[in-house]
Amino acid sequence: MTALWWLIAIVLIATAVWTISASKPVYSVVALLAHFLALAVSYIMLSAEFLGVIQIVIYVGAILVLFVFVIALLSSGVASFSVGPNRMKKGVWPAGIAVAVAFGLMTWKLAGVVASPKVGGSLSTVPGTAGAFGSVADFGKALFTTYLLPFEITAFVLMVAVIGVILLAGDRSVHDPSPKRAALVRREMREAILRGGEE
Amino acid sequence: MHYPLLLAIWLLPLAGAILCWFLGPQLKGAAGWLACAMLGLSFVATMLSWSSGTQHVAGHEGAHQLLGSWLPGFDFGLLLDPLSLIWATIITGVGFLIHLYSVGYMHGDRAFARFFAYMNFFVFAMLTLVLSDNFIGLLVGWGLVGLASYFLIGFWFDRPSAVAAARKAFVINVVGDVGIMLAIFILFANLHSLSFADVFAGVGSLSTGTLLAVCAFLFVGAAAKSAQVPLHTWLPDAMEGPTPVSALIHAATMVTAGVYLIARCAPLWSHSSGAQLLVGTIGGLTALAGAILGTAQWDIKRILAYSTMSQIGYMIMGVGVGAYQGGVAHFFTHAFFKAQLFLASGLVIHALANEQDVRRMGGLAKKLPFAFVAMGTGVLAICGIPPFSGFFSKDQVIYGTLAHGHPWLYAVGILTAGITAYYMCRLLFVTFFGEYRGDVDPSYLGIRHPELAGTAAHEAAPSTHDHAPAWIMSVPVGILIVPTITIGFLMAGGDRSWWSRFFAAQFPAGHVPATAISELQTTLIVLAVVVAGIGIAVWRYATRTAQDDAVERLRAESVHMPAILSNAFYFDAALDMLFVRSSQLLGTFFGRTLDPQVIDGAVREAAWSAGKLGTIVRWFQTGLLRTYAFLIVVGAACFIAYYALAGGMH
Amino acid sequence: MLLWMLILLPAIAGGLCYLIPSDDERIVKMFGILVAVATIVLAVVTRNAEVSARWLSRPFEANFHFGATPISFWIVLLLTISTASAVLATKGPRQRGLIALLLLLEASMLAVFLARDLLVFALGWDLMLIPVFFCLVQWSEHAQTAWRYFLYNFAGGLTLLLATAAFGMHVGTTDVIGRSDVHVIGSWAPWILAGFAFAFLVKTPVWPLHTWMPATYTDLPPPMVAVVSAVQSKAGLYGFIAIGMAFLPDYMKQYAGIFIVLGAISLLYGALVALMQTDAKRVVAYSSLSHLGLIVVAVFAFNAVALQGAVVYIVAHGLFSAAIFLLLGYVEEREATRSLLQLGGLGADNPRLAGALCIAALAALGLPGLAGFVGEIVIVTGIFQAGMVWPAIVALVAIVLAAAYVVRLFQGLMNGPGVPDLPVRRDLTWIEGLAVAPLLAALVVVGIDPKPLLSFDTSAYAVSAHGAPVASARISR
Amino acid sequence: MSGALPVAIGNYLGLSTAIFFIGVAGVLLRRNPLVMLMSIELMWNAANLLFLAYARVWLNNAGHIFAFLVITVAAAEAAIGLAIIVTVFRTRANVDVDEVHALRG
Amino acid sequence: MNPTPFGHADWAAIVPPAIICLAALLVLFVDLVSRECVNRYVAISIGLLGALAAAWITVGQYGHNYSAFAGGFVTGGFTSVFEGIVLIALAGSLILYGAIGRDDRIAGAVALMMWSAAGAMLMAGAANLMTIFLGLELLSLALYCLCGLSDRPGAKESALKYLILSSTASGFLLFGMAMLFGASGSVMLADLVNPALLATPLFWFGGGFFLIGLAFKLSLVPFHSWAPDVYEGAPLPVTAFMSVATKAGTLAVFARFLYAALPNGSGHTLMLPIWVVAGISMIVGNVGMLAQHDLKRLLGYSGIAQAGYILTSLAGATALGLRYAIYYLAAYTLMNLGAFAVAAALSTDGEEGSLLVNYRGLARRRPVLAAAMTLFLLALAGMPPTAGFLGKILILASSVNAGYAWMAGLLILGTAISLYAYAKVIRAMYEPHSVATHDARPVTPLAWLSLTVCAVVVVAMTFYPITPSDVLPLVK
Repeated sequence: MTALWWLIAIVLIATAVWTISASKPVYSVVALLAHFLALAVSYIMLSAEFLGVIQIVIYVGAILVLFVFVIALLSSGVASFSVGPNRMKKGVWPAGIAVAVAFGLMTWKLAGVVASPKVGGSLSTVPGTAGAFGSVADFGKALFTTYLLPFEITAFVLMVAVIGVILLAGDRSVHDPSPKRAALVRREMREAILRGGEE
Repeated sequence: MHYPLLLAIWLLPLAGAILCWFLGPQLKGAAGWLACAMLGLSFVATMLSWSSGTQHVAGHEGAHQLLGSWLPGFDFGLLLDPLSLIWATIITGVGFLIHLYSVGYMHGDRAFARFFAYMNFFVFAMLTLVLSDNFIGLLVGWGLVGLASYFLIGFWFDRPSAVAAARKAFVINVVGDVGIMLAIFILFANLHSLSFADVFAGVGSLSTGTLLAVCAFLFVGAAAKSAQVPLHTWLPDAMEGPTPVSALIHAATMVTAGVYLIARCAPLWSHSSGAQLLVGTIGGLTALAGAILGTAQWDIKRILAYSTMSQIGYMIMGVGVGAYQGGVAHFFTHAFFKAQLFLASGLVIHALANEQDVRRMGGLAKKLPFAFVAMGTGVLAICGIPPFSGFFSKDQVIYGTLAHGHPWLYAVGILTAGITAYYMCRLLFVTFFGEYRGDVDPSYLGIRHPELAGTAAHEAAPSTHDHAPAWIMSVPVGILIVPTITIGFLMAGGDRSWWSRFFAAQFPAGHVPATAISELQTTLIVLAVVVAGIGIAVWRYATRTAQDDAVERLRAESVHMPAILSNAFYFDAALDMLFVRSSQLLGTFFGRTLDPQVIDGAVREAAWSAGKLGTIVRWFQTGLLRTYAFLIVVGAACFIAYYALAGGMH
Repeated sequence: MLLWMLILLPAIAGGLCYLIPSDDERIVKMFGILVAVATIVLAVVTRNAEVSARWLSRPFEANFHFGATPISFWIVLLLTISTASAVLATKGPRQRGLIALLLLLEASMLAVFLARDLLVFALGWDLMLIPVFFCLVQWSEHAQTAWRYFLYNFAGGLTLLLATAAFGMHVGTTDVIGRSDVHVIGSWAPWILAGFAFAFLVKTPVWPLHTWMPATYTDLPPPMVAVVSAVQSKAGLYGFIAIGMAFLPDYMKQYAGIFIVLGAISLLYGALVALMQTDAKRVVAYSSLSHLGLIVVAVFAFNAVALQGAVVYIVAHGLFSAAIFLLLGYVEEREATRSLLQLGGLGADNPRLAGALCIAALAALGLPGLAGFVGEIVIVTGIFQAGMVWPAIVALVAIVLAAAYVVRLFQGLMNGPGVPDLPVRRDLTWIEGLAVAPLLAALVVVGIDPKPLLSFDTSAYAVSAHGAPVASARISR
Repeated sequence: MSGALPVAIGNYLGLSTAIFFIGVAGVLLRRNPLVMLMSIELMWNAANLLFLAYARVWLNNAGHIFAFLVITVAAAEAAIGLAIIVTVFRTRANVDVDEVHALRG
Repeated sequence: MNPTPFGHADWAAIVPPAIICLAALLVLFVDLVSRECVNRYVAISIGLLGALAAAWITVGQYGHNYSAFAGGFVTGGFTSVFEGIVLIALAGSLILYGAIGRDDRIAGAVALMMWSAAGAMLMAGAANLMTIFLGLELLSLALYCLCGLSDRPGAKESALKYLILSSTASGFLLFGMAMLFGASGSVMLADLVNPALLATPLFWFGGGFFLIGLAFKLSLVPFHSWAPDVYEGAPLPVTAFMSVATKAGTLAVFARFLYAALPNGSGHTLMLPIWVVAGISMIVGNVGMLAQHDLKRLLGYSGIAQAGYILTSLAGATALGLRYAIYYLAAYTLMNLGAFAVAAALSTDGEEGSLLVNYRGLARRRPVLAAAMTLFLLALAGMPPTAGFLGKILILASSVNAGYAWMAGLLILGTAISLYAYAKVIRAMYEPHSVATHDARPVTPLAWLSLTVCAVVVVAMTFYPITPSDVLPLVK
C-alpha cells in the first residue's frame, strides 16, 4: 500500500506540473485527466470509493469534456491559442519566489504533523460507523440527513450554472472590437509572430 | 462724592461732536456755532467748578464722580483737582476761542460741519484724558486724542501729504499708547488696581527697578504725545492740518498731555531719581533740538511747530526733574501765547491765500497790523521778556532744574532760551519787516521746489469765497493777547505766589537745597542771553542793510543751509530705516515668500505626495489579471509567513 | 422648546429657501431676514434654557443637550446678529443660494456653540464646514481655495472626532460641556488634548496652520466671510476655553508653552504680513490671524483677567471683522476691485461708507472706547499679570503694527486723491447701512460697558485670579 | 476498507500542499485562461484530497460530503468559467489573459 | 426511522433564503410563459415582493435563536440583521434594473441576483464550513454571470477577472477549510472553540487560509485589486448589489468566525494580519480614489476602505464593536445604494451615468439628484448629518476602547484622504459652470422611492442610532 501511495503521489505531482507547463491546452487536459484518475485511486485508498467514482464521472466525464469542447471551439478561430506579448515578464521571478517561500514555510511548519493530532473531534456526533465508513450507504445517509441543507443548496448552485451559462452563451450581441482596438490586436499579433512565437 | 457737573463738562463737547456729525448736512454753517456753544457751556461749567475742584474733603482733594467698573481693578471715575482744573480751563477756554476763530477760518469749507465735529470730539477726548481718575481712563483719552489728531491732521484727506502725516502721527502716538499700556500692566500686576489714588498710595511697595520701568514706559507715552526726541518727527508734519487745529491740538493742549501725565504721576517720579534724570535729560535735549531746528525752517507753521516742541521740552524738563509747578506754569502760559502765535500766523496765511513760506512774505506789518501786534506780543512772551507771561514761567523751569540738582540741564535751558529768542525774532522780522516779497520769483529766494511752495491752494480757498466777518477771527486773537501779557503775574512772587498756593496740596514742596546761583541771578542771566539772541536776529534780519538785500540774504541762507539741519538731524530717516522699512521687509518676505511658498508649499507638497501615492496605487492596478493574482499570492505568502512564525508560539 | 426652535428654525428655513417657488429673490431675502431676526430673539429669550434628548447610551452617554453657557451666550448672540447682518447684506443674482447657505451655516454653528455635549459639538463642527465649502465651490474663482478650506478643516474635524471618541470612552459620557467636575487625567489625556488642539488650531487658525484662511476669506462672498470670520473662527477658541480649560487643564498647562509660542508667532506674523498686502480682504484676513493669536495666548495664560478679556475680544473681533468684511464687500461691489493700489479717495463721495468703515477699523486697531480696546487691554493686562512678559510685549508690538496696517487700509480706500477712472459712486444705501449698523453699535456699547461680558464666573476654569498659574488640584470625574 | 492510512497523515498534507501550490503557480504563470482554470481545479482538488484524508483520520464522513459538494460546485464553476472565457475570447485573436486589460487604473 | 431528522423548525429557519430562491424560479417561469419576454417591471416586482416577504419572515425570526439542520444554519438576531441588510441590498439593486439592462435578459438577471442574495443570506446564518462555502459559491457564481450580462465594453472582462481571481481565492478558502477540518475533525464552527487546537500549525494555517479567502471577498489590500475593475465593468445594478451584499455576507461569516469560533486567547494573534491589512486598506482604498473618473470605480476603491472601517470596529472582538460594525454596515449599504441609485437615474439607454464628467454642473440640471448624491457622498466620507458620521464615531470609540488606537489613527488618516475624492465629485456637481451633457431619462417613481428611503434613513440613523443590542448572545 505504501509503495502504491508513493507511486500515486509521484504521478499526482508529475501530472500537476505537466498540466501547468504543457505548451498546448490540450496537453494540459490530458495531464489533468491523468491527475484526476490518480486522484480517484488515492480516494479509494482512503476508503472513499464513492468519491473516487464521482471524481471520475464528474471530472473526467463532464468537466474535462467541457474543456475539450471549449478548446475546440476557440481553436477554430483565426490563430489557435496564439499568445500575445507577455505583459508581466518581470513578475515571473517574484511570483515564483513568493510561491516557493509560501510553500517552503508551510511544509517546514507542517512537517511536524506526522501523525493524527491528538485533539478531540466530536466523534459522537458523526453518523455512520467505522465498519461502513465511506460506503455509498453511509455517504448517502449523511448527505440526506445531517447534510441535507448543503445538498439542497447545491441544487441552486447548479441552477445558477445552468441559467448563467444559457444567458452568457445566448448572448447574441457580439462585442465588436473598435477599429482602433482591432488594429492594436493585429499589431500585437504581428509582433508576436516576429518574435518567433515565444512560449 | 458725586459731582454731576463734571459729567456736563465732560460730555457737552461729545454731544456737540455727535450733533455736528450726524446733523452736519442740515446744520450747515450753524454747526460751528453749535460747537462753540457746547464748548462755551463746558467752559462755563468748568469755571463754576473752580471751587469744587480745589476743595478738600476727607483727605481727598477736588471733586470726584464715579462712572462704573469693568472688572475688579478696572474702575472708572472722573476727578477734578487743581491739576486737571488747570488743564480743563485751558482746554475749554482756549479751545472755545479757537473754535470761534475757526468759524471764520474754515468758512466755506465743504466739510465745515465735520471739522467742528472733530474739534468737539477732540475736546471731549482731551477732557477724558485729564479728568480721568485712573490709568485706563487716561489711556482711553490718550488714544482718543490721538484719533482726533489723526482726523484733523488728515482733514484735507485728498492731499497725499496730509494723509501721510496723519498716518505717521497716529502710528507714533500708538507707540506712545503702548508704552502707557506697558506701564499699566506693570502697575496692575503689582498693585491690582489702576486708579490714581490706589497706585499712588501703593507706590512705596514698588521696587526701584519696577518704578523706573513704570516711569520709563509712561514716559514713552508722554514722549510720543508731547513730541519728545526721538518720537517728535510727527509734529512738524502735523502742520498739514488746518491752522486752528495746529493752534489747539499741536500747540496748546494735546501735545502737553505728556506734561500732564508726568505731573499727574508726580508721586511716581518723586520716588525715582533715575526717572527724573531720564525725563529731564530728554526734555532738555528736546528743548535744545527743537530750538536749533527752529532756526532752520522757512514754513511759518513749521517754525512754530519746532518752537512748540522746544517749549514742551522745557515743560517736560521741568516736571521731569521735579519742578512740577514750573513745568505746569509753563504749560499754562504757553497755551495762551502759542495759541495766539498760531492764530496770528493763521491770520497771515489766511490773508496771503495760504502762503506759508516766510521768504515770500515780508513787510506785512503795514498790511496786517493786527496780526503783527498779535504775533509780536506772542514772540515777546515766548522769548521771556518781562512782563510778558513766558518770562515768569520759563524762569521757574530753568531755575527749577538747578534747584533739583541738574546743572547741565540748567545750562541747556539758558542756551535754549537764547536760541529761542533768535529764531522767534527771525520769524517776526522776516515776516513783518522789510518789503513784501510775495511777487518775487520763488527761485530767487532759494525755494527749491517752487511748485511745492506752501501747502497749495487747498486751505479753505478764502479769497474766492465770501469772507466771514473779520471780527470772528480777530476777536479771539484779541482776547488771547490779554492773558499772554498778564497771566504771568499769577506766578510772580515765588513761594507766596497765587500759583504756589494753588498747587500747594497737589505738589507739596520738598526740601530744596540752596543753589549756587540764586533765582534772581538766573533771571538776569537768562535775560542777557535772550537779549543776545534778539540782537543777533536784529543784526541778521532787521537792520536796514539786511532788509535792503533781504532777497539775496534769504537765498544765501536757504542755499547754504547745513544738510543736517535741513534734514532735521536725520531723525525721520533713522526711524524709517529702523522700524518702518524693516517691518515692511519682513512683511513682504512673510507674505510673498514664507507664506505661499514655504508653509503653504509644504502643505501642497503633502497633498501632491498623496496624489503621487494615488498614482502608485493606480500603477499596481495594471488591468492585468496576472498582476492581481500575483498581489493575492504575495499577500497570501505574507500571511503564511506570519502564521508560520506566530503559529507556533504557544 | 424654544431652544429646539432656535436650532431647527434656521436649518429648516435654509432648506425652505430653495423651495420658495417665487422667482423674486426679494421674497427670499425677506424670508431670510425674518428668520434671522427671529433667531436673535430666540437666542436672547433662551439664554438660560436647556434642553436635552438622549442620543447614545453606549459606548458612552451622549445627549442632544443644548443650552447657552455664560460664555457661549455672547458668541451665540454675535452669531445671530452677524447672520442677520449678512442676510441683509446679500445681493446679486445668486442671493437665494447664499441666504440658504447662511441660514444653514447659522444652524450648524448654533449647534456648536449651544452644545452641552461634546459629541454634538463635534457634529456641529463638521457640519459647519459644509455650507462654507459649497459657498466656495459656487463663488470662488480658484479651485484651490475650496480644497484648502475643506481639507485643512476636515483634518481638524477628524482629529476632533477621534479625541471626542477617546474622551467619551474614557469619561463614559460626553454630556459634559458646562460641567466643572470632569477632569481627564491619565496617559490618554495628552493625546486627547492633541486631537482637540489640532482641530482648534486649524479652525482659529494659528500659524503655521493658517494658509487656508487668507484664500478662503478672500474668495468667499462678503456676507459669508463676515459670518465665517466673525463666528466660525471663534469655534476653536471657544473649544479651548469650554473644553480644553474645563476638562484638560493640567495638560493644557503642561503644553501651554507650545501654544503660547504659536499664538505669539501668529500675532506678530499676521500683523507683519497684513502690513504689506495690497488686497483689502487679505489685509483683514491676516489681521485676523494676528488678533486671534492674541486670544490663543490669552487662553493659555490661565489667568482670570486674561480669560475674561479673551471673551470680550472674541465678541469684539467678531463684530469688527464682520463689519469690515461687509463694508469691503460694498466697496468691491461698487468699484469692482479691492486692490489698495487701485482704490483711493472714496471718503469724499461716500461719507457714510467711510464713517462706518472708520468705526470698524478703529475697533480693529484697538481704539479706546470701542470693543477691541477692552479686549486687548484686559487680555494683555492678564497676560502680564500671569508673568508672561514677552508675549505681552509681542502683543504690544502687534498693536503698533495693527495701527499701521489698519490706517493704511482705511486711508488706501477712503483717503488720498480720488481715482478718476473708478465707476460712479453711490454712498451706502439705507439697507446696506442697516446691515452694518447693529455691528457698529454693538462695538460702541461693548467698548463703553463690557461688564456683562466680563462678569462670568471664571472659577469653572482652572485659572488663577492673581499672578502665576496654579496647578489644578481637582481630579477626574 | 477500513484499514489504517497507507502512510502517515503528514505525507498527505505535504502532497496536497504541493499540488495546491502547483495550482497557484499555474494561475500565476500561465496566460491561457483555460490553463488557469485547470490550475484552479488543481487547487480545489488538493483541498479535496485533504478533506478525504482527514475524513479517514477522524472517521468523519463530513469530509466526504464536503468533497462531494466541492466537486459539484467545481462543475458549476467550470461551466460558467468556460462560458465566460468563450464569450470573452471568441472574438479575439489571442486566447491570452494579458490581452484583456481595458479596465485598469 | 424518520427519513430526515429535521422538523418544522428547521425548515422554518431557512424560509427567507428559500423564498428568495423560489421567487427567482417564479421570475424565470413567468418569463417562460410570457409571449415575448417578461416585462421588466413585472420581474422586478416579483423580486421585490419576494424580498419583502423574506424580510417579513426575517423580522419575525429576530430574537428567536435556533440551530437548524444540525448546526448548518442558525437563526436569531445576528442572522436576521445580516439577512435584512442583504435583502435591503437586493431590493435596492433590483430597483436599479428598472432603468438599466436589456429587456430580454431581465428575467435571468433578476433571478441570478436573487440567488446571489440567497447565497449571501445563507452565509449570514451559516454555522458550519459547508454552508459557508456553498453560500459563498452561490453568491459568487451568480455574480460572475451577472457581471458578464451586459453589452458594455468591459463587462465581459470584469466577469473573467472576477471569475479567475475569485476562484483562486476560493481555492485558498477551501484549502483553509480542509486544514481546519483536519485540525478539529469537524466542520462545525463551534468545534473550533478548543484551546488544544492552538498547538497544531494546521489550525493556524487553516485559519490563515480561511481568512485569506474572506479578505479577498472583503477586498482588503492586497487582495483588493479585482474590486475596482469588476465594479467598473459590471452593470450598474450588479455593482450596487455586489458592493454591499458580498460585504454583508462575508462580514457575517467573518464575525461569526471571530466571535464564535476562536479558541480563547488566539484572537489577537490569529487576527492580527487581518487588522493590518484592514489598516492598509483604509489608506490604499482612499488613496486609490483620488484620481478616478468613473463613479463605479471610485466606489470600488471606496469599498476597499469602507471594509477596513468596518473591520476596525471589529478589532478586539468586543461586544460593542460588533454592534457598531453592523450599524456601519447598514449605513454603508444605504449610502452606497443611494449613490448608485443616483447614478442609475442619470443613465441613458446607451450609457450608464457613472462617468464623473457627467456630474459637472449637475446641481443646475437636476438639483434634487445632486443634493441626494451629495448627501450620500458626505455619508461615505463620514460627514454629518449622516449615519456615516456617527458610524465613524462609534467605530473610533470601539477601536480605541479595544486597544486598537493605531487602527483608529489610520482610519482618521484614510478618511482625510478620502474626503478629497468625495468632495471632488460634490464640487463638480455644484460648479457654477455647467457642462452640457446628454439628458437623462426621468426618474421612475420606484427609484424616487428608493432614493428617498435611503436618504431619509441615512440621516435618521444619525439621530436615532438603533444598534441591535442582542446580537452577540445570538452569534454562537
